[in-house]
Amino acid sequence: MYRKDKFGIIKTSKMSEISSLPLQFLILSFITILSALYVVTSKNPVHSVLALILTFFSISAHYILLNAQFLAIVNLMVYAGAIMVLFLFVLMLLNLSKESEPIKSNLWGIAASIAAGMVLITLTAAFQKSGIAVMPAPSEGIGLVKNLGRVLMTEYLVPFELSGILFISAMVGAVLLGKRDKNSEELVDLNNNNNA
Amino acid sequence: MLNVFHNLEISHYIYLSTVLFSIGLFGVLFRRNAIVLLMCIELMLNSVNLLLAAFTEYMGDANANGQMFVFFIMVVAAAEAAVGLAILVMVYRNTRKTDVSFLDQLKD
Amino acid sequence: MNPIILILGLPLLGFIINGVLGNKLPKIVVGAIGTAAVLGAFVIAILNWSIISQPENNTINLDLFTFLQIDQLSLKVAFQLDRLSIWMTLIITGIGTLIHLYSISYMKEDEGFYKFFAYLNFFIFNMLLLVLGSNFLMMFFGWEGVGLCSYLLIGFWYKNEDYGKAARKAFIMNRIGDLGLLLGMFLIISQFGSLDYSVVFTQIAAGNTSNSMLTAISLLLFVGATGKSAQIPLFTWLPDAMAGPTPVSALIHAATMVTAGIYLTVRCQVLFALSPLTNEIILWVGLGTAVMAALVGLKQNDIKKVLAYSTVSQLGFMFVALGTGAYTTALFHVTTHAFFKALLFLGAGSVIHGMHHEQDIRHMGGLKSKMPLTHLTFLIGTLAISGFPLLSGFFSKDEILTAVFMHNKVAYALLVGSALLTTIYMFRLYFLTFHGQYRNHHYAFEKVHESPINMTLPLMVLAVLSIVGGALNLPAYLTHSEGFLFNWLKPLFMIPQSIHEIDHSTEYVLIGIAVLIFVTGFLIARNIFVTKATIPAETSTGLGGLLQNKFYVDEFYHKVFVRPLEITSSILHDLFDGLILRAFTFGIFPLLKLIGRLNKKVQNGNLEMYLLYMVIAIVLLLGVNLIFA
Amino acid sequence: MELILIPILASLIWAFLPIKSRWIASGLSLIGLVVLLTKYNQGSFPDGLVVFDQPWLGESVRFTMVIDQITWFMLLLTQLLLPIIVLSVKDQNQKLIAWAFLMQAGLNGVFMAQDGLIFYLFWELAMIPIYFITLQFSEKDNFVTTIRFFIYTFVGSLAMLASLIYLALLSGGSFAYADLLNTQLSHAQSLIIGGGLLLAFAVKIPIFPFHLWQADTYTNAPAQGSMLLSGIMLKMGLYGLIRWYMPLAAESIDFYQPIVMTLAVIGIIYGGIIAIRQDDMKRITAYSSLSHVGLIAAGFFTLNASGFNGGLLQMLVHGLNVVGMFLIIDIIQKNANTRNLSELGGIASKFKFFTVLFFIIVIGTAAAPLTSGFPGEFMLLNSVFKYNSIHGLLSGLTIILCAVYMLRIFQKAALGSNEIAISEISFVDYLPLIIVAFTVLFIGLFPQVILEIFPLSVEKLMLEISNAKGVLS
Repeated sequence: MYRKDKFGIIKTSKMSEISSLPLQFLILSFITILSALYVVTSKNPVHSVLALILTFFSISAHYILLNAQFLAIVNLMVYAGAIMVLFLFVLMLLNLSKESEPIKSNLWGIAASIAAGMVLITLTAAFQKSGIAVMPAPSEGIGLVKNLGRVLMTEYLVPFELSGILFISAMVGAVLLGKRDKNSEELVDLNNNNNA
Repeated sequence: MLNVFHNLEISHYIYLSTVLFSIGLFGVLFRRNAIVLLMCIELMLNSVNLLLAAFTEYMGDANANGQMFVFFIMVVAAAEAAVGLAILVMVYRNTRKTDVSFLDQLKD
Repeated sequence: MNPIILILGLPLLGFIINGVLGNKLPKIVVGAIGTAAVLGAFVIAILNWSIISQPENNTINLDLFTFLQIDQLSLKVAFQLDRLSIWMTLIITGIGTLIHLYSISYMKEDEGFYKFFAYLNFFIFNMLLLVLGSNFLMMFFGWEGVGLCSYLLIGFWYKNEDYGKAARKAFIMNRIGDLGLLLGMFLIISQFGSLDYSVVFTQIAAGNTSNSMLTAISLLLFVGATGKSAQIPLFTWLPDAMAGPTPVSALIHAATMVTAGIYLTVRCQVLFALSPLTNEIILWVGLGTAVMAALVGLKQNDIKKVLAYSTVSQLGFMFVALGTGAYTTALFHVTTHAFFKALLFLGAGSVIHGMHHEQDIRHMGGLKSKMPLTHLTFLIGTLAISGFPLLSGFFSKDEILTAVFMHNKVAYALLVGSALLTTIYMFRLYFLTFHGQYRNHHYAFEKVHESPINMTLPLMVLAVLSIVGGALNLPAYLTHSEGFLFNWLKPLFMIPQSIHEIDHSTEYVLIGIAVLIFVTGFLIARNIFVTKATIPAETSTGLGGLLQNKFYVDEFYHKVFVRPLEITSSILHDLFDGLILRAFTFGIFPLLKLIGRLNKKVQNGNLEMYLLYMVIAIVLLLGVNLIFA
Repeated sequence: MELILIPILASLIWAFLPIKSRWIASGLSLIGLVVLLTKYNQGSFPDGLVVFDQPWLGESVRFTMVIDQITWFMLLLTQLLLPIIVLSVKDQNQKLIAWAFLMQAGLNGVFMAQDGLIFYLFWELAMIPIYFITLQFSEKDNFVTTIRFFIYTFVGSLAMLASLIYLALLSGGSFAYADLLNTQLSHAQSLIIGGGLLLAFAVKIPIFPFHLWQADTYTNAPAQGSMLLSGIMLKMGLYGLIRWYMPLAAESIDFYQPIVMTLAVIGIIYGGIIAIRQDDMKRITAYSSLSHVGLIAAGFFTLNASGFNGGLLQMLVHGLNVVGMFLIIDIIQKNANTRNLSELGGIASKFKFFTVLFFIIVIGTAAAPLTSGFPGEFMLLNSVFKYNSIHGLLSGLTIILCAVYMLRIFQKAALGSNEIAISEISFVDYLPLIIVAFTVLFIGLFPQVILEIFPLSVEKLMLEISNAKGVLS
């Protein structure tokens, strides 16, 4: 529990830490966690999607706090924009906007909570043990598009191209999967019978 | 520019993203709707992204390696979402359900 | 050329020629080759007598090649012809020649004629290997080799499965003895680092060896001797070995092979002379064998079985002599016994031949007139073995009795009893066969015929030898000096034999007792089988039954050794190997199946469960890492 | 290297070209023998002749092949037996020959390998053909037996691999024989490593409680499979014992010696006792083999010259004799359609020459003097007796038990009044038998000729072992 800040002052209590935290961080974190919780607890998938978009917005805000301005924009565009719209789109398409999910038993809820809680505890304990406690040093210009573009086109050129290939293959896969199969009619019957 | 926040500790981001990650994990375990499941996975990925960005800042890395990783994770996540949703549509078309507990055909 | 090569080589050559070409050659040629090979060896041995008999204990040596070289231990194929081995060689080849000659007629109708002569020659070769070897290994070669030949010859009529069993029994019992000999050899190797007679015996004579070691070695060697020379407890094979053709019984199971044990002991005289405990054991084993076999011989009805038990009994006599330290006497008895027992067997063979393979003496009788030559020679043999004064057996047996008398009075009394029994059963055999009424209804008396000349000629030669054989080692009271054989072997023994200092009056008393035994036995037998003309019953009861069934030793062995071994074998295979060990080893398969079935429950295809497992695993891994790191 | 490439080539030829002549096959297998003989002079160097040496997996695993005198001798055994076995293959089983060639390659590799991983590689390579041979060419459905055999030996092999890897880690990552040899082990380490190696070899040899695969596999496998297994493959285990186990884990010998000796002696008697009551000739031979190789293993573990020389000699002799026995069983079974002793008999009256050969092989196995079985057994028993007289006495019982069951086989199969229907025995069937019978007599008379092959290497090996043992004590 005893950790030093950059001035070598030993801080002994969590309360003092929290009290010294910047308000922006606290608010953003609060929004992030709350909306994330809503994502997983909301019965309505559409609400979940909207909550998730909110979460992404707050995470983008975090990025700005972290001097990762370009990342924040990209996050908004790709995640909150493209992916989440895709999700919504699918939800609409399949007409799942309503409360259609069967409720799981309490046992499952308890098991899931315990499991997730255990992960939380273990990870926290692991980070505690690693003893990383130094303040982030402020730096300028790293997260700007100029710098990132240079790195992406020099050091990460090959992975960059590879990710292009990945996109193409994902696209082809998605198209293939989405295409209606000739035999699928029979399959539907079969599965309906099974589930009936 | 925003060095008013310089007394922010890396550990705060660690805790934040751990909590986010656990929430996502809980969702994955708890929810049965496959689409929500995918969303929870996105949530987990984002918690990791956040941490990576935080560490980039923390390390003061001029090459921004952490942020690079965030980009690539986004690439993968986008691809995954596309393919995963395609599969889901396909599954839904066949079974009229998006409930993962019915997808136990792996058994045999 | 070294005479040993010829002595060994001729029978081997005969074996190879007869074995390879025998079925293409006419029978008379095969017989001639076989006989000539052994005769040649005999002649060569005779010719070398003078070299050997030089006063300075001359030997002829032959080193052929190294058989095995292990570290410093070098085992050579090497031979020596010394006083002892030339003596044995002469007996083997001499009697061997006669028996070969005899066999030409005896086996002439057999389809395996050439095979028979090949085996016989091979036997002679092995027997010569045994006596001519200059180290224990060579002796062991011959030792096992004669056992093998004995196996082949006992089972000569291979279509009869009982004969096959008898052959196997003989070989296996011999092998038990061989194991003893082999272990003895190992002890010798570890103790003396060599198997050469000269090295080993010199070291023993030097007296550096511990007493217990000498006793252990000599006892193990004696185990070998009991196997080959049919002593208690390994004697039961010899009567069964009579399944072979009669010349085989005469040559192998009476005159030569069974005396290998005596040869071994005499050869290792220095070793045995220094182990008093072993000598005592030898004495009592020999005595027990002599008495027991004589008792059993009283009640046997197969002409060859009687002779077989007689052989066992006489071998017992020889071992008694060895036990008392009278090595010359034992060898003397070996010699005379070879003469008269070969004679008796060949005579019996002649009877069997004349009666067309009838062996039961209850179905004989009155053959005296039909087979005069056989009768006469058989009588001489009977007299010789019974100890009729001045015949060969008289001298040799009397020497044994004297030696035992000096050694142990109880043993003497028992041995005298055994000698009495010998006279009785031999004359019983003689009377039942040649006197009284002819009793066979299946084979007309008129058809009984005397055997041809080449069968009776060996009989006559052997008869003469049986009469005069005693001259080889005349006792001191006749010649006032040590016997010829005694002096002949004297240079050979590194530790001088004890000479029985016995006063003349005692000696004459002993001779008197011997004569008295003979007369008593003769009279008893005559009274029962001539005067009363008793014919042995099919089955006897009480003591008679016990004797007729050979003390149930075979049955005892069967119950105690054979049967349990067979049962153990089945148990080991079916139960232990098949079930228990298998259960232990392959019992893991059902366990794996069970684990698999449990695993199947876990692997139920439910994605959420899989996720849960994964999370639990991650937590566990991280947790363990945290706790232990 | 030719010794590996030629068999593989021959195997490929046989597998894919439609040739069907046993003569050509034996001719092909004789090439190996010729190549081997040309290497004799070089092979007699005690340090061994490096025939091939190339890096394989980086520098830590080198593809090293060395022929020293012991190796040469083992190779001789392999090349000598293979033509005999190939010659006896039935016409309808010609594809078996391809597997046999492949196995030859594997065996040659095993004997020559001077690198732990290469050794393991060839060890397993030799296993594959025998698996297919037993599975495909037997008369009955043989799946369970074969799988059992395979799992059994495979467990052993894995233990060996684990041991070798562990040893290589301790030696600094190198698998080379010399490096493994020079690695100094603590007592516990040597016990683990030695135990793993020993397990693999004990299963393959097999030593007493690990023999369960043997009888069933021999009985159900085709005759040639049994020959390959008992004639050559068992020798892999024995060879491994002296070449790999003893020098590499010498520190553990003191611990394992009494255990292995006792187990081996138990196996000797156990196999002998079981063999006297069986009716299936193959089963008898299987248990007799257990008994005989147990003696060889015991001889090796006595660690004296008599045991080593005798054991090596006996490996060759046992290989020849057991192949001879299986040849005889094969011929009888081919003609009489049974190998059950209670249904056989009377061969002697019709086939005298066959009976003579039969008898020679029987007494050769029963170790009668002047046959090949005797000198080896004499030396082995001598060494065991030297080690401990009780062990010596008990293992000496083998000469009695062996006489019992071998004569029983001979008696019941060849003698007796039964008249079984046997058609003609052809010259092709006789030829391998004649070769075997000849070796029985030849080695029986001149065992020293064989012993002259490997004295220097044996000396060196024993020196290595005693040096390695001396490190600890």
